[in-house]
Amino acid sequence: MKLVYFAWVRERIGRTDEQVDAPAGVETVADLVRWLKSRGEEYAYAFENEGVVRAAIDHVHVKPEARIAGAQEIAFFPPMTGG
Amino acid sequence: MKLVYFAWVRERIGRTDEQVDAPAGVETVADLVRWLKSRGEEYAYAFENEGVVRAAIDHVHVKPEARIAGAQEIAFFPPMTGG
Amino acid sequence: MAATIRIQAEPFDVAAETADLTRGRADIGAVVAFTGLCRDEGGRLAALELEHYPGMAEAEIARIVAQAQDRWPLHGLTIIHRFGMIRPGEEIVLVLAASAHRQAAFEAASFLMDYLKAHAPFWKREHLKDGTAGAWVEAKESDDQAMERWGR
Amino acid sequence: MAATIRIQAEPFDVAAETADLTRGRADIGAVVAFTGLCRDEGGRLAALELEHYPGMAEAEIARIVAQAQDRWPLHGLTIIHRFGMIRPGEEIVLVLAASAHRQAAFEAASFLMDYLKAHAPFWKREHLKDGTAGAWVEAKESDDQAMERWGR
Repeated sequence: MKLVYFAWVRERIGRTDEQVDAPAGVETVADLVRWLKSRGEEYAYAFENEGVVRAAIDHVHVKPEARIAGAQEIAFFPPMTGG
Repeated sequence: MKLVYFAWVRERIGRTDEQVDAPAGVETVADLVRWLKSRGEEYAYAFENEGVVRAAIDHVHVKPEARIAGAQEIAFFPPMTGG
Repeated sequence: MAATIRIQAEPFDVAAETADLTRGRADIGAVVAFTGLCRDEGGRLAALELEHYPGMAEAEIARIVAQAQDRWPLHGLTIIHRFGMIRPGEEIVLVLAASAHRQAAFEAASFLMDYLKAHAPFWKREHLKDGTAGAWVEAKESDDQAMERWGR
Repeated sequence: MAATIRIQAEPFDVAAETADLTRGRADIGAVVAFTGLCRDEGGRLAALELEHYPGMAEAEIARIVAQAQDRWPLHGLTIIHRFGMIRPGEEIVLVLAASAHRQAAFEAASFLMDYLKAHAPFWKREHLKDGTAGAWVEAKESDDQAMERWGR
């Protein structure tokens, strides 16, 4: 699946997007975050404060417990500050 | 003092304004309405429903119990429908 | 705070009024513009005729504006109310409220409209498509209630 | 109901958008226009940079618009949100709500702004007068609270 990052999440990870194959057992957004944090410092930094970074699956806001099976694109970003 | 009338109050009374000298004992807006109603059918018609017609003394909304001493201009009109 | 109040027969230009309100300022984060328009009431109406009480209309709106300034941190207000014959689709009233933040601008504009409806000395009469002068528009109880929700 | 949603770098023209929304209609009695502007924060800011999530921004705003249509009897809605570098005094966002009556137009516009602030995928970064890129603007708890007052 494709992961995309925005704002300071993008800056901390150091890329705008990437293609990943999550290992077996990574079933929810929370699992995916836990696995990403294990991949390197930049991910650990981006997700350092539990519950701050928001997620969307295929353009729809989701909670950490949302299942990722079938997702085409999962996005991570800070709380929105538009308007 | 000068009396001025607007909208259907003006139409019922048949004039836009008039100069009156209220007799002794006419001290409040309610007294003035009572006295006007005694002056003719057109006034009785304009003020037929107690409490519907609004009043202003010198451009300020007032209640029926407001005293009229010193007033330059007293206005009578229906509930406002601007905006 | 800049406040503009005008009672006029002529149409107004919302864009020009907004530009006047915000020109040269970088502390305004929110502008709410309310425009009230003449409806044709399902095709029945040819026009609304607006009568007003000259002198008192300006004075009453100035008092309402002073109340809004007391209640919200505003950077500017513009109120324009037309009188005379107004055709369906034409503007009747404009309220512009400018503030640093959106909530003050929304609340002040809504407050001003509720007070204008219930307190400003204007009266509407319908003119019908068949050429006759129709009835005076009756005040709505809901307008008094809308005003009362602002308290005091 | 006509709904226009645009995400663009270019400035917008409130008067032209309002004319598009109301043209040829005589059943609209109220138009509320909210314009959000870039402030200079006491002279500190040279610009705000707005990043967004293309695709999701349009989809999320469409979902918010659908909610507003469910809740209020609206005749038209326009939402335009800019991205890129925006200087103090320039417009960031426009919400236009048209209805027969003022309350629906005011409430829908206020609801749409609260939801845009808290749900639409846009992020602001400050660029300072001294030429440095400043911090990302932090989300305000008051914006979440503003959204929650609409319930469900």
